[in-house]
Amino acid sequence: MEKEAPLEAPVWQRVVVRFAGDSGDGMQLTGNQFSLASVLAHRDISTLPEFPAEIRAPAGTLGGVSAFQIQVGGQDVLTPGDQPDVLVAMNPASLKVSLPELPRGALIIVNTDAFTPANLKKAGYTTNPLEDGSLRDYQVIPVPITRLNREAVKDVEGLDKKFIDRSKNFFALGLVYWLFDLKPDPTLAWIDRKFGKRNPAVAEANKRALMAGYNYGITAELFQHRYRIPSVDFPPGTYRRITGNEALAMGLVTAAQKAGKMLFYGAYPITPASDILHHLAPLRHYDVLTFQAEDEIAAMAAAVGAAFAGAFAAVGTSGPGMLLKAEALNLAVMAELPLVVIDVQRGGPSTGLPTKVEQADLLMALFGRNGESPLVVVAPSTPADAFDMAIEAFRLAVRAMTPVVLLSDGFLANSSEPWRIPDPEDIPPIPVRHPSVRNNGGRFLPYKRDPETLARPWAIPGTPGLEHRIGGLEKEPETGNVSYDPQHHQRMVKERAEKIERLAGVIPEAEVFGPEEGDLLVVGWGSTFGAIREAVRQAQDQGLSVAHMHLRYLNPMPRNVGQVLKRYKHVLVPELNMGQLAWLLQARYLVPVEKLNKVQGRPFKTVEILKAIEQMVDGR
Amino acid sequence: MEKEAPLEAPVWQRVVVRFAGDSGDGMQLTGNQFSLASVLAHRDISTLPEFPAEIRAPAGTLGGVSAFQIQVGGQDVLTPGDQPDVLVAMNPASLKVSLPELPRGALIIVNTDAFTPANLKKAGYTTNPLEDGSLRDYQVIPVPITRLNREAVKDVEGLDKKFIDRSKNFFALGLVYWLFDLKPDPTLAWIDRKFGKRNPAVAEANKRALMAGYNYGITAELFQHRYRIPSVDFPPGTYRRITGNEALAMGLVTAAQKAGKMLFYGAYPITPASDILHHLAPLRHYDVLTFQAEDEIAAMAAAVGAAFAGAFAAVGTSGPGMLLKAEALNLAVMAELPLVVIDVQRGGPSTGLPTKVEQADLLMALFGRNGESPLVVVAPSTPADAFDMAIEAFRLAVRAMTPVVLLSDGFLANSSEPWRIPDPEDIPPIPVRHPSVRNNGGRFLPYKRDPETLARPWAIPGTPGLEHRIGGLEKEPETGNVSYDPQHHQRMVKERAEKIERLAGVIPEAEVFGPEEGDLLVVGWGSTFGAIREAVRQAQDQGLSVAHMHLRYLNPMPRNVGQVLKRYKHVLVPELNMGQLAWLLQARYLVPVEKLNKVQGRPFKTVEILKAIEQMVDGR
Amino acid sequence: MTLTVNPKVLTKKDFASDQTVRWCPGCGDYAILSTVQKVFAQLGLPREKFVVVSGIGCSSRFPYYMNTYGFHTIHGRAPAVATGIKLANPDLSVWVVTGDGDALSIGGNHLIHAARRNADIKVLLFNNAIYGLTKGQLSPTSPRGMKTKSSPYGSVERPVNPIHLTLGAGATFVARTVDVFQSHMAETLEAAYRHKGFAFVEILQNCVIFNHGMWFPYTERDRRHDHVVYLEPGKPLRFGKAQEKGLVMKDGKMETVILGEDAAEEDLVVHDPSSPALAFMLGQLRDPLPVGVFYQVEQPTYEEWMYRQMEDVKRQKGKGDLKALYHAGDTWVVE
Amino acid sequence: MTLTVNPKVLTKKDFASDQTVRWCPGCGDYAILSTVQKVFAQLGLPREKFVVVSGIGCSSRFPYYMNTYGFHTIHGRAPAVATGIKLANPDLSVWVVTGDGDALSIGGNHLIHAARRNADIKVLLFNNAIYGLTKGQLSPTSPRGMKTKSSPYGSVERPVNPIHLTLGAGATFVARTVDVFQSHMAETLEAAYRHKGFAFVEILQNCVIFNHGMWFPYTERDRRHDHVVYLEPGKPLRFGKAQEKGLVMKDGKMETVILGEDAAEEDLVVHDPSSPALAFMLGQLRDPLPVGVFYQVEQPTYEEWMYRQMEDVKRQKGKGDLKALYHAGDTWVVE
Ligand SMILES: Cc1ncc(C[n+]2csc(CCOP(=O)(O)OP(=O)(O)O)c2C)c(N)n1
Ligand SMILES: Cc1ncc(C[n+]2csc(CCOP(=O)(O)OP(=O)(O)O)c2C)c(N)n1
Ligand code: SF4
Ligand code: SF4
Ligand SMILES: [Mg+2]
Ligand SMILES: [Mg+2]
Repeated sequence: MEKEAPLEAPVWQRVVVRFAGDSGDGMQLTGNQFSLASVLAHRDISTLPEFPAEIRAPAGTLGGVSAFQIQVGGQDVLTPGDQPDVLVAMNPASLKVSLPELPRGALIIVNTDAFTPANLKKAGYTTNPLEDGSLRDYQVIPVPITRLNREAVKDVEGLDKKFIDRSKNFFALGLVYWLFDLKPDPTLAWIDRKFGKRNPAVAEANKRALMAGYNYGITAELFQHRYRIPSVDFPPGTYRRITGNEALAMGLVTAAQKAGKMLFYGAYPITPASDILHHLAPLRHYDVLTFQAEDEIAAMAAAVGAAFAGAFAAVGTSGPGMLLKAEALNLAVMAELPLVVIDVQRGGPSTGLPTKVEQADLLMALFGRNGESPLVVVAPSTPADAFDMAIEAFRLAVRAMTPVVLLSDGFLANSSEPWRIPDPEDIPPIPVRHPSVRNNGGRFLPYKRDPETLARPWAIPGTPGLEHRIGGLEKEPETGNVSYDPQHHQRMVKERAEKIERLAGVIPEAEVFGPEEGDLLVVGWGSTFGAIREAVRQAQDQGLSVAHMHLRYLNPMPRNVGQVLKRYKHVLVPELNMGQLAWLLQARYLVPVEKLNKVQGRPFKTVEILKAIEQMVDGR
Repeated sequence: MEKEAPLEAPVWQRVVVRFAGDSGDGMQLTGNQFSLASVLAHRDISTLPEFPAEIRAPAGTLGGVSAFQIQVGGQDVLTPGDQPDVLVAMNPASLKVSLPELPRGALIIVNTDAFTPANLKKAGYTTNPLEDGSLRDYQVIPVPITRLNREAVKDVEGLDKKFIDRSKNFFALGLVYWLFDLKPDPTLAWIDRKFGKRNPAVAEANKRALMAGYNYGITAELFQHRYRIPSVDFPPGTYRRITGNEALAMGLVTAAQKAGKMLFYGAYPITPASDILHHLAPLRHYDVLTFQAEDEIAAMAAAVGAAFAGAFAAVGTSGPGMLLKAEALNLAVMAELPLVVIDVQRGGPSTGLPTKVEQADLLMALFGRNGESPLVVVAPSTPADAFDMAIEAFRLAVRAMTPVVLLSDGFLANSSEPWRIPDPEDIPPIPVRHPSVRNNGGRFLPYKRDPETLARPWAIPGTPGLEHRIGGLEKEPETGNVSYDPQHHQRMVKERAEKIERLAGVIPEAEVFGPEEGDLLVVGWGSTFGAIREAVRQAQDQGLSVAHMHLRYLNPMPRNVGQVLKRYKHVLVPELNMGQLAWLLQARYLVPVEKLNKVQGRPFKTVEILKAIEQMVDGR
Repeated sequence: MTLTVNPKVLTKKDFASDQTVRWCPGCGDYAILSTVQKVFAQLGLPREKFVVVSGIGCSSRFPYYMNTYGFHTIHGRAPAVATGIKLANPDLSVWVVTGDGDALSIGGNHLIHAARRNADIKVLLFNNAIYGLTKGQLSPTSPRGMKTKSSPYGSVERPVNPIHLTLGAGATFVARTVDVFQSHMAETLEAAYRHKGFAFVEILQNCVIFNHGMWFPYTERDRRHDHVVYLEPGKPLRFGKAQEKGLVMKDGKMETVILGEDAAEEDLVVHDPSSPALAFMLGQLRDPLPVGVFYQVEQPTYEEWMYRQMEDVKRQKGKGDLKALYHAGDTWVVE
Repeated sequence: MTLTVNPKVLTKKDFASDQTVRWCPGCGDYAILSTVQKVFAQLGLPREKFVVVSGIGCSSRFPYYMNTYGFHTIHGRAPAVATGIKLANPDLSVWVVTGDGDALSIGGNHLIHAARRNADIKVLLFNNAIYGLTKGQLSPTSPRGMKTKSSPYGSVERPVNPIHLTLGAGATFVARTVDVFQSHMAETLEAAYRHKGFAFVEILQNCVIFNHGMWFPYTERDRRHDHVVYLEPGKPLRFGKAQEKGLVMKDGKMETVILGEDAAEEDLVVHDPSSPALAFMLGQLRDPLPVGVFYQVEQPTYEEWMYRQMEDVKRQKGKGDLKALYHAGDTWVVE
């Protein structure tokens, strides 16, 4: 008989849960299942996986900890949460790594069986934290998970010994399902789909483990209350979870299809961008041609070639790869060919922190090429937004015949949120024109610009009569013939810049969240959206006069940015770098801005931004 | 008997001469000899060679014109001059190309023999400009140079026929020597040195041609006056002419010797930087090891290796090469190794205008690398200054254990000025310390910073007991061990930035030329120095309240820049780009600046800057 | 205006663009340009199907002079750009024109990877053993000891052997010809065109300005016969004015013999372009210098495999549908 | 504190750094690390003379585990960094550790140029035919058809042959060994060390996570003998459990024979590491797979030439003097 939690159990608008264990403990899978169960129960979520550094560290050590944090909520959830309310710690190392993040009073479910002297030592504990009183500020729920799980699966027929303990994450998951009043059914179904055929014994063990954990929750009376989270009123539609990298891959494919084009994706693997390639490579039947090049230079150069030949060409990489792509990207600027370059930013400089988030490639995207080399720079703000911005990137690229750099980052890439699946029919086509006749009487002029957009015609090889030559040298206007004439250079430099600037006429104005004018405007870009929006919302709830403007277009900037900036007494720019957007705004609009910078390989916490807001509005 | 020019002949403080002809006409040689004769006669000069585009165009065409412009003066000559007062045009094409540059009344010496129908056609003339009245605003001195020269050399014994016309540039030079009252002797001596042994007939022909031209000046009474230019009071010393590329090469060698080091110079040829390699390659006996790498990536990577191994390592390239070097340069930022990277800027973007000047790589030098990647950026302002800045670059590199980018350009590279040769003894040594004992008791800590400079120790392979490992991943402070710790990253990012900023404490304050405060401050950097200084001087002569601050240090900036900027009502920033320093100043100091931009592959003319000054000071 | 082009009536002239050719008078590049224009006219393909891609260098100005589609890209990257073009549109006939610096120095990696992938692109390497455009520095094919602007005391580098390098990289067609051997070049280019897959053709080229006479031992009319051997499949390796000399194999090495004196016709090595080891051995020879097709083997091309896979997947899974893509995995419905 | 080190007493342990080794349990890299440490200890060189340089990849973490000087550089560029180190200080023993992606994909150009220049650096390529560090994509040595994260329907690429590539590039020492062939690896590494000049050693390595078993046909104890042939200079090519098989040359190709049945010992090919053509032919063989030194030839090293030239010029011109440098050319005096 199920014992209900006490009636007075509070309703939580949001709860942050963190699953942490060794790399081998299946924490990513556990987190993903929990996310799925939550969204299927109509809760909003935002998730953040944390992998160990690239190479597998020895089991049980701090370096080997794998974690998955998720915020579940009954209203707009914008971040994976600052601090876990609930921690599931499968071993001492994961407890040690996670503890500094926990607020006092947090609930900690520990697998006591893993707190052996050997494991404690590997984690660098000299005494057992479960016994030495160091956890007295938390609600510790000790559960002998390994033992209970072994018990649960011991009778599964044909189960290979080595799989017995592998199901213990399902036990933990079951327990947490009970705690959050979530149905285990989707996970049971998933287990069947995943293992049912290939290995029925493993499927059975996992299912038993899950239910054993769930039932343990019912019977053991370990918790003072269950977490009741109201469900969200999502707009009607079909939903799925989506990560930034998935969204980019789908956005690119969509853009190509919306133009009736092949998608050419050139890539050289690099963390955290490789998954875009992994998502695209299976899509051969979508006319997706993925080209794994010998290096980033070749990936970029091949994309330039593919664009010249008429394909929708894109490349994806991270910081070090961007440097290698710069020269061929600059060629695309000069040749005025449309393509999309994705930079999934990670910690730098140099190899830096390959798996961690940072936003320090903004100025590089804008200025990291020799000569005056203007191009479009956009940055999605959430995983779902990445889908839209990938399409938008191609739309702008084709409109102005220009490369577009899309700045994602290591956080966006891997974090996920619910995505209301659009009807592909509702996505407007991307108009592409390839001329088939000469544009100047008897001659074809490859650099004769469209008077409105200043784009040159995209005439593609294979078209009879439009044979022409392009290249990286400066050109005579219209004919495109090589020219060293001073006036030609000046004019072409201006036109290349002007054509980008004119896009400001077709991109949306920047939206302001909050009062139209007031004490403080917080300006952000990229993946910090959630943390900033949340902080601004909380500040507004406190009655502070604070607004938020998030820039999805960095070049050109929306036409209203300058005016908006001037309507507030102060401007705060939080960034995961040393102040790059801040530089841009000061240089462009001569408006003094306050910077809030973090370079720790981690996203902002809401509270960090909130504090800065409070200081700026209250504090002076 | 020599006929003297009329006594009333005015004294010219400065005259601009331009020699122009076909690529095959030896105009560079002619210009160089004229420069030499001028400086030996104690005049100040500034020169600008203009080569045709890289590939030899057909003889006689506009594309094949080669020119050499020089300003000669009896006081500080800062630029090769806005407009030629005297043009020597060896063929129709060179006349056509040069004419737009000439002021009314300019003196044009033309080789009438070259104005054949065929040559006129190649130059695109439909009528002969010598006859159609189109030159009526100039003083045209028609000289049948080819014929006169043939006459002069016809009796030279053993002269191969094909060499007969090759001496006609010496005829023209002799004529101009007379016109400027310069002694032909240095050139006679040079001819002997150059051809005397190898080909005495050619030597003889050239000498006869030179003297025939000179004597023709005496006898033909072609000119209304000779140009009398007073000699300059140069400070005592021994002088030579020096180009920017020569100065950089000598500066690098000097720096290495001043540290008792080998100079390792890694390069991949590229215009306009290749000459640095050509100047260094013969210096094997100066312990100069030039490594022509397979590409710029390897040149840079090898330099990083050489620096690790303890050499003074430098590389030189131009824009496209900088992009390829960026990744290994970023490694040097992370590994904190000292080295010097020279970027001889040229027109961009992409391949752009390979032989032309531009200043559009400034923001790339600062921001063109992934992550927060601070390094030192300096820019010499004149050819001679390039010598000092090359040494300074190494001094700063070693002091802070950092890469330094030195921004030269295509104008600096090839233009020349007199250089007072320093006594090498007077150049202070560059102190280098390689530790030989462990810096932390029993352990060596490769990232333990010097408390004053924040530099890490430069311990080099081969030193017993200091074995250590470095790399491009983020590090734990002090130990340098790989670390993904958020706090370590934040701290290291800050320390890398701080160590560069601290150099502001040891570099000189920016000098201000002109009033300490006033209406207008003109701020420049790099090779525009001469044109700006000259324009400011002229404006000051008009009584305008204008000062000039020229930045040789772009990062960190001299500590007084912010204050200086605020002491003037207006700030004008002339640049050969679309406004990169302007952008920096606005971003850094929030001071509004007016931009004067030129992207034509050419240096500023003094008058262009002067006009802008007048408009800003008078005009409002 | 109609733009129909009848490939049958094309002539060399049709392939000349309106741009003035800007190489130095006497440069070997002229002869190559002329032959390429002639050969293209004879291939039976309309002009718009040709794309000529180059890097940077004197040689790389080539596309500007061809009245086809052309792309003068950046230094060393032409094979990668060409790969992108060919993958995006396998219908095009894609030619790369490159120099010894462009292809073998900065572009070495792209060359070897294009070779191993076997995309159907044709690479013409104009080898003048010098950097022409940048005015005379050492190139990877400059011989040791050569004095250049960047090696005033003589090169201290071992040069690269382009035939060996491309063989080592797995090229399926490797050949050599010479700027002044007009008809041989024409045959070789046509063979390259007919080869299905990556084709590499080294063309020895004279740079009159910075490396004049580099190949004279092989090109001067009076010496040529004694120092050049023409490779013809199935034929014994004979050379000399009267074909009086030949090559035999001795202790795993090639040796020159006089026919009738040192050896008989049967003793001569017979050229077999399908043997990589023979090709490698021939690649070592400098005197006589072999010209012609060293190696040729038929293999599926990269784009063939790629498109075949795309078709296979379409056949198996059906043409991709965006709706299905979006809905893959777990979804939930809110009503 | 005194820092004298006595090279005679060095042991494997002396070459182990204090860092925890972070490869996956079972990774082939462990065995290689252990052998390298052992071999280094035996070479008679003090620790401070070793520099281990790497690029990026699982394999490229190697320097962190070696208690020598070490530089974990950037992806693909280790041979170039190593060249700079060697040129700046020819006294050092410079080793490059690299992976199949690092050396053959992004770093291909540096590898072939280091090979041709013949700088005295030793390149150890850990070939696991996969990108380990980035979690399992196609590498240039992955066989056609191989399914990886980036080739879910099977690779459509022709793989590169590292032996052929380095031979084609002109390497003076080309060898292969296997992670689990401990003593063979030790011998091979020592031979590489003793070779004066560039030495390339391919080491087949098992990646337990992303490409487990790639080399099992050659490494499993029961199959090994039949599928691996050890190359020994001057020795006939024999293999098999009882050395009962051998290799003969037939129509320019290698063929396996059973000794006593198909052929006699005298018919077998005798290994001659000085023959490039033989090395090239052996490079083609996949079954049996040759291990050992394919090719070795002595040539002056790049740094030797370079320093010799520096000395020559010094001898001719005298040691450079700054004053003379500044005063070269035309000068004038102002008093
Ligand atoms: C990234 C980059 N580096 C260097 C250059 C300068 N550059 C142009 S062409 C060239 C070499 C030309 O030699 P080669 O390829 O042999 O062609 P050739 O001129 O001899 O035909 C170099 C070094 C460049 N354009 N881009
Ligand atoms: C410029 C750049 N591009 C891409 C990467 C990502 N990356 C790191 S290692 C690697 C390949 C590793 O494969 P391999 O060289 O075979 O080494 P392994 O991990 O298998 O030992 C890649 C693509 C990078 N670090 N830098
Ligand atoms: S420099 Fe040499 S290769 Fe270049 S165009 Fe002139 S002759 Fe030809
Ligand atoms: S991923 Fe493969 S290569 Fe890398 S450490 Fe693990 S087993 Fe070794
Ligand atoms: Mg060349
Ligand atoms: Mg690998």
